[in-house]
Amino acid sequence: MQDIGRMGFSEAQGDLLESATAFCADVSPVARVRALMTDDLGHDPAVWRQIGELGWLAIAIPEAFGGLGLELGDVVPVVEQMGRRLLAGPYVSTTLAAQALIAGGTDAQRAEVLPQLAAGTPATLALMEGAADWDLEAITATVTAGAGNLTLAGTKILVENADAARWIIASVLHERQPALVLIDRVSVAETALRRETIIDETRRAFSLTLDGITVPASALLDPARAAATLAHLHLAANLLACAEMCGGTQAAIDDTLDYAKTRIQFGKPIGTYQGVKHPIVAAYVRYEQARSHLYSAAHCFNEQGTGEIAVRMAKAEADAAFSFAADRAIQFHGGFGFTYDCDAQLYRRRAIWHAAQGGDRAFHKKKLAELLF
Amino acid sequence: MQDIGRMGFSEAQGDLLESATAFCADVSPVARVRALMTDDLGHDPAVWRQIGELGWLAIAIPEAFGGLGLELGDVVPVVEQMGRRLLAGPYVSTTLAAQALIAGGTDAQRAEVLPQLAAGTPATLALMEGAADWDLEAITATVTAGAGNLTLAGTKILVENADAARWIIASVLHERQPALVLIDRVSVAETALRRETIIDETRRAFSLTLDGITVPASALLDPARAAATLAHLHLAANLLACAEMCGGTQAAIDDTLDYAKTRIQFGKPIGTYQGVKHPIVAAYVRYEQARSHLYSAAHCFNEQGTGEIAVRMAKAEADAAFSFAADRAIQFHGGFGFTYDCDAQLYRRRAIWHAAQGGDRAFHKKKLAELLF
Amino acid sequence: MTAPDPKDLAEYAADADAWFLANVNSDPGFMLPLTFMEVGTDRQFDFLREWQARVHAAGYLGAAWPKEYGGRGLHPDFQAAATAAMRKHNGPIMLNAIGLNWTGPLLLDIGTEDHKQRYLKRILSAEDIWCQGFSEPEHGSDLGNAQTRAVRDGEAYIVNGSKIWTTLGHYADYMILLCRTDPASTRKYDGLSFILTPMKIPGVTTTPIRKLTGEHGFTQTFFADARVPADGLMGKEGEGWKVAMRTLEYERGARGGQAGGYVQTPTNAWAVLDLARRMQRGGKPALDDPDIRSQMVDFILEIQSLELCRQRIAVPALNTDHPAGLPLSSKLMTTEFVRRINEFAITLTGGQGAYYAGDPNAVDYGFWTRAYLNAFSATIGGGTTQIQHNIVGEHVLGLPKG
Amino acid sequence: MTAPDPKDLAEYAADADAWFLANVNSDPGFMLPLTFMEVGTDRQFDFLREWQARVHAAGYLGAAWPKEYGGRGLHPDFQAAATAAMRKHNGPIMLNAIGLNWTGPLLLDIGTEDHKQRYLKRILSAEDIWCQGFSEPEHGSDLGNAQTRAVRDGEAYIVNGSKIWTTLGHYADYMILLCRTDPASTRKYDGLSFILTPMKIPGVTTTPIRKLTGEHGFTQTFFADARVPADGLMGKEGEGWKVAMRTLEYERGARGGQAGGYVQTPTNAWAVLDLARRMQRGGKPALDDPDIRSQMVDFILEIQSLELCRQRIAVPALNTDHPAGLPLSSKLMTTEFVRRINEFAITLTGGQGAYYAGDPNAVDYGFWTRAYLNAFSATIGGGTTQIQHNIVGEHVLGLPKG
Repeated sequence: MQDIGRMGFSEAQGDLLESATAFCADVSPVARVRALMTDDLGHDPAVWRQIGELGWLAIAIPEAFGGLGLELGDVVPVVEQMGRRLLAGPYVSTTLAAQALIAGGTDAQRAEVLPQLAAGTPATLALMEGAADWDLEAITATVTAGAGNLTLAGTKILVENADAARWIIASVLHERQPALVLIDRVSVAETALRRETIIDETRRAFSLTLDGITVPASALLDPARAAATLAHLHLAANLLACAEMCGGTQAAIDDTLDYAKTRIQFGKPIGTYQGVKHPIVAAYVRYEQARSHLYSAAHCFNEQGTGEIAVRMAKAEADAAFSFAADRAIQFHGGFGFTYDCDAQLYRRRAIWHAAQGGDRAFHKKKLAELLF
Repeated sequence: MQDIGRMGFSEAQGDLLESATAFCADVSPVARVRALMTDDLGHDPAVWRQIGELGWLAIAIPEAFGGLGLELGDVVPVVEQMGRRLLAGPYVSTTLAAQALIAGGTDAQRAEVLPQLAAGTPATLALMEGAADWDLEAITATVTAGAGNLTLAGTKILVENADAARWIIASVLHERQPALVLIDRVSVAETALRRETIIDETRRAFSLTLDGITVPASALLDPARAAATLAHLHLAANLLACAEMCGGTQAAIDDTLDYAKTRIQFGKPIGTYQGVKHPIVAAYVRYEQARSHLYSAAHCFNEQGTGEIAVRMAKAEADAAFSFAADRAIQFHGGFGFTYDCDAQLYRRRAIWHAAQGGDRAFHKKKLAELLF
Repeated sequence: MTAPDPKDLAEYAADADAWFLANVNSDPGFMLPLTFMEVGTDRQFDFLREWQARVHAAGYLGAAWPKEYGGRGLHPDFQAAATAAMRKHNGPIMLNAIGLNWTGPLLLDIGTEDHKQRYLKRILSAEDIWCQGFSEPEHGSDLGNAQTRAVRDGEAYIVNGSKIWTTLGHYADYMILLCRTDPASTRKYDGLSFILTPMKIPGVTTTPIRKLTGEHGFTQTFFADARVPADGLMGKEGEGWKVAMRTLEYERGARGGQAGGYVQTPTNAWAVLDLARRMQRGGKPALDDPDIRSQMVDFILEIQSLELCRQRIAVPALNTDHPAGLPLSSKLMTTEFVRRINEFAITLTGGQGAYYAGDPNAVDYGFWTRAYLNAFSATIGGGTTQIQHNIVGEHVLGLPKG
Repeated sequence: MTAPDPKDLAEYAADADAWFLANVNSDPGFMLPLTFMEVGTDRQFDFLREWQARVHAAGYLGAAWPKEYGGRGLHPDFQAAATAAMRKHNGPIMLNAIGLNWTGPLLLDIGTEDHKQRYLKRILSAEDIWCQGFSEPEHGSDLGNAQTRAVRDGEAYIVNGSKIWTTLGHYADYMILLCRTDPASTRKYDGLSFILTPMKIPGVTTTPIRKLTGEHGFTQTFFADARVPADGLMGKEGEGWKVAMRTLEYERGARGGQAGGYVQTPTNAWAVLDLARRMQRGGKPALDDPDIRSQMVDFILEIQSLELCRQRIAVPALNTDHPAGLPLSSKLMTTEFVRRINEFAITLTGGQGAYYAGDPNAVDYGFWTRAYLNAFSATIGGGTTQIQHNIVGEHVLGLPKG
């Protein structure tokens, strides 16, 4: 029987979970979340600075580059608590950009950029195109060598935090092979970015037109490791998405519980009725299961084979758990649940966003069938 | 958009539904059903005679052969009520044997046998083998021509009422092509039959060893129509199975309702609790939907294309509805539901039987995908 | 009423078919609401009001209502034929839902001659838009607990309080109002009355409610010493609960008298099938994916279940054990189906599900996500799915009340 | 208790691994029960009793119980290592479930020295088989409503009444009995007492109950003026409810002290996967069918969920919000999973699902159908799934009681 993952929890995870739980609750109450939804930038620069000062951007970056030298799995409790509080900002996109450089950057790129990211310079990835295929090798954008320069062409979509980012790492075809290129945001004209209307209003995503952007030849990440890096980013992004989703699931259930305990109908709190109580329990049980998968995936992430299985399992479970909990959160808030003012919609929209990013339950189940059977 | 069936209800169906409702309730109370479960024959010959006298075996047989000349869809209300009362006996197998002759018999066979069946002579089909494949053309048994005779070889399984039947119509390979052969039960030695242990204890099924049985050359049904006849029998058997299943579903729900209204726990009838009430409602709604599909299938049965879609839809729905209702019937009868004495198990076992006969929901859904998409 | 002459009926049906074929415009250049609860813009409202007026003028709405009140005095089978033609040609919804399906039948049954003269024709022509005032902010599902107060003062009631989820509240001319006339009554249902209430009078104001989709569509209605003519009282004072329950029976189709047409576009599983053919998975139509195929069959099976159950209501012999079973469970079946199939449709859009209405990259202008989110208005409004389970369990299956 | 020396622990674990490898016989030539609730024949009973005795004698059961009562006095991690080895080598279940998981921990916590001396060692060795007498025919889920009467008479209680669902009732030497000592008490829970009751005494009789599978396995137990020694009273008279609730906490793992091992074979989704490979659909392995593949992944995901949740109980930092959440929901999760996966396994057998245990054509001797039907003993017994939802909703999530 195959090893499909197991529970594990490090001391670092424990410490980070404790501090992130307190910090995120403190800086990201839901009123603040809602205020930022209509803010242009979409996140609070002061909070972002604090996060940098806490060293959380350095967690999974090697010590040689100014990081703490811990694992990506150690980032999970931090992201989980951010997801729980719907904390907006480029934390995940910056962490993933660092992963791209760690896995596939040149020595020069790592030496220049990783210390910046560890210290809190925002960055992001630009990996998707056209029909938003979950296969990261489905690339049509290109990079072409010119006189000492590289010229980019094509359009990337759903680039998170592209306005706030100092660095953008985009996937392109280089000599017909998938490649990654490090773009200094300075070389991107404002007109190249179009803010997209996305389902999750707590985020910012952009279409990025590459046409006409030129970068130095040194901007290309190591071509030999491009495919492996894309595969790594797919799993890393899904792992962190699971963390956000589990946090969001918990919050959706907690909100529903609060309402069910206080909203009176027919003379009793609605949570008294089994028609409400039992489905909340079902949502809770699914949540606990998804969270167990999350920490298994975090623990096994670096294990060849097992890591991929554990991450895909976690994403499949997180999708089911979050979608169900948030759907029921709307329903059990009754008329209030149907309003924009009720937070249930925030969670439901997030669940839709995460299912659309990096693959939904059905997608990962198919991959799992290939891995398991 | 394709025609996928519609509701329709004939006067004959109305009359038969009314009389079958009363008759089956009268002759097949559950105590009688349980007594017959341990009876060797497994059904009551007196009741069988009454059914013959009521003319119910003649319903779908052409007037030229002693029948009433109605449609197979008109048999549906009768079988539905039999299913509701778990009425045992060879009614369905005899009706299907008649369908085999109507669709694929020679003139001589029809003239000889159909009037007998219309009058109440029991008959059955022997179509399955080995791994009980739902593809009726998966045949290995053979018929070989000898000196004026045909010699049979192979083993058929799950032959219902083989002991009670006067005629058995078996599928065999004839010159490597699927064929059907009419076997006079007199030519079958007692040792050729082995009573099988099946999940539904209200039925009787047998393995039939064909080796050594010889029949006259005239026993072969029209070879040119064999494939079409098998296809017809597949749909006809599924239509009547749906009728039995809908009746059984209704009974499973009614039993559960009776119990839920009277069984007191924590000071109230258990049906008061939404944890019990709501799933019973879910079972009821599925039942009503399955019944609507049943009568659509009965109405459209003879329509080319639409009939097949409607029957497969009805079977898929009946399987889901019956399995769910009977599963919940066990659960909601609590400790009593776990006993042999509780009737819930009778329905659950029947649902398993019907899913295993002629294809379950998943099987018919696959066929529907081919027909619809 | 005598059965209709089959020849007359066939002729009428053929005329209706031709009329809808010629007159339906299901793409006026902006998104049409699928249900009367989703009317969010003036453009939508004006279009639908005009459409209803034309259908009525052509004789295909209220055909079975008496001639003297704007109908055609025909057998209900005629209206059924007209509705079938409307459905066949995918006509937009009838806007004036509360008037057509709640107020109208009620007035025909128990209204005074004056009520009928004054209101019925203008309901059919959509000259008067009606809304419903049952739910209150604190008692969404518990209608019997309404606290909006009406105090008799001569020929009027002085109304104070607030109603919520008023569909078309901003546009409505009249409301059917459930309010409390006797707060001292010991049994909560006994103190209620049912009053036809003008909306465009002093003391009645509406505030838009922003839906979870980000759009508007409902209002909250406030009454501050509004003087409502007492001749709007339906039934006797204190009988409001009985009258309200009667209107719910019209709405559910458990009692006849509705004007016909439909106020919600039947959700079209075939449109989702079309989406499954258009969307891609790994370079192939999503419908080629076996999982999606399997789920798609489930939804086709279910929509056919709903359609067949609807048809079966008309066959009494197949409704003997629970005569009210199908009508009373249809809201439950339909609303949950709509929620689930739209949720499935979002998953069909794959990675593009990240976009929302307004983005050029959103599939079908973001229709599916909005349809899913809007579906909650029906699984929550008019008695939540949970309440519907109680209704079916108790009123159809005879299970004891909690 | 101090943490164990890792070297000692590793050595013990290696020994246990070797011992189970050498001693497990999971196919004695007849079907072994998957749970202690399915012991239906003397052959099964004798085999399992002997197996438990051997495991105990080898030092791999009750290792953490005190030496003076038949244990080894080791840290609980040692027993956990032994149980893991038992699991790894697919050892048969421990038979004496009630003794090991309910009576034993209770006696260790609140029993007298005499109780401990008399009972504990014989529980581990399976010399004394224990059963549980909580449920009554009229009050299955409502344990607090027990009506079996115990009247004090000198040094004994005279017991009258009946208990149902007595697992191993026919074989048991002792019962933990919940009975009513004060019928006059106004609060129903206050009149109950908890008594260790010998089964092989005059006035105690058992009748087998036939299960829905057609087999036996439970009994109903009748008390007719049975004289039960009063020194079996646990806690004070009238405190029976509290004591009973405590035993349920041991059973759920919400409180430590169990002897170790397992009394239910963990349902093996991998065995169902193997079935999916063996069964055919259209001449190919059923597992090649995309629908079946998809469902199989669902079940593998779910069994892994159960396993990970079991492991996570040991990580306090991941159980801060609802410390009792995972232990209290594990019965719910597990029992429903077992029911559903066995139901799925039946569908895998396709047309052969028509056969039942005893027919040569039945797949795996009819194992899957029996396993499905037997699964209801766990979704119903020990608090139905519906009651479990209430327990989690109220005790974990703090939702109000009905």
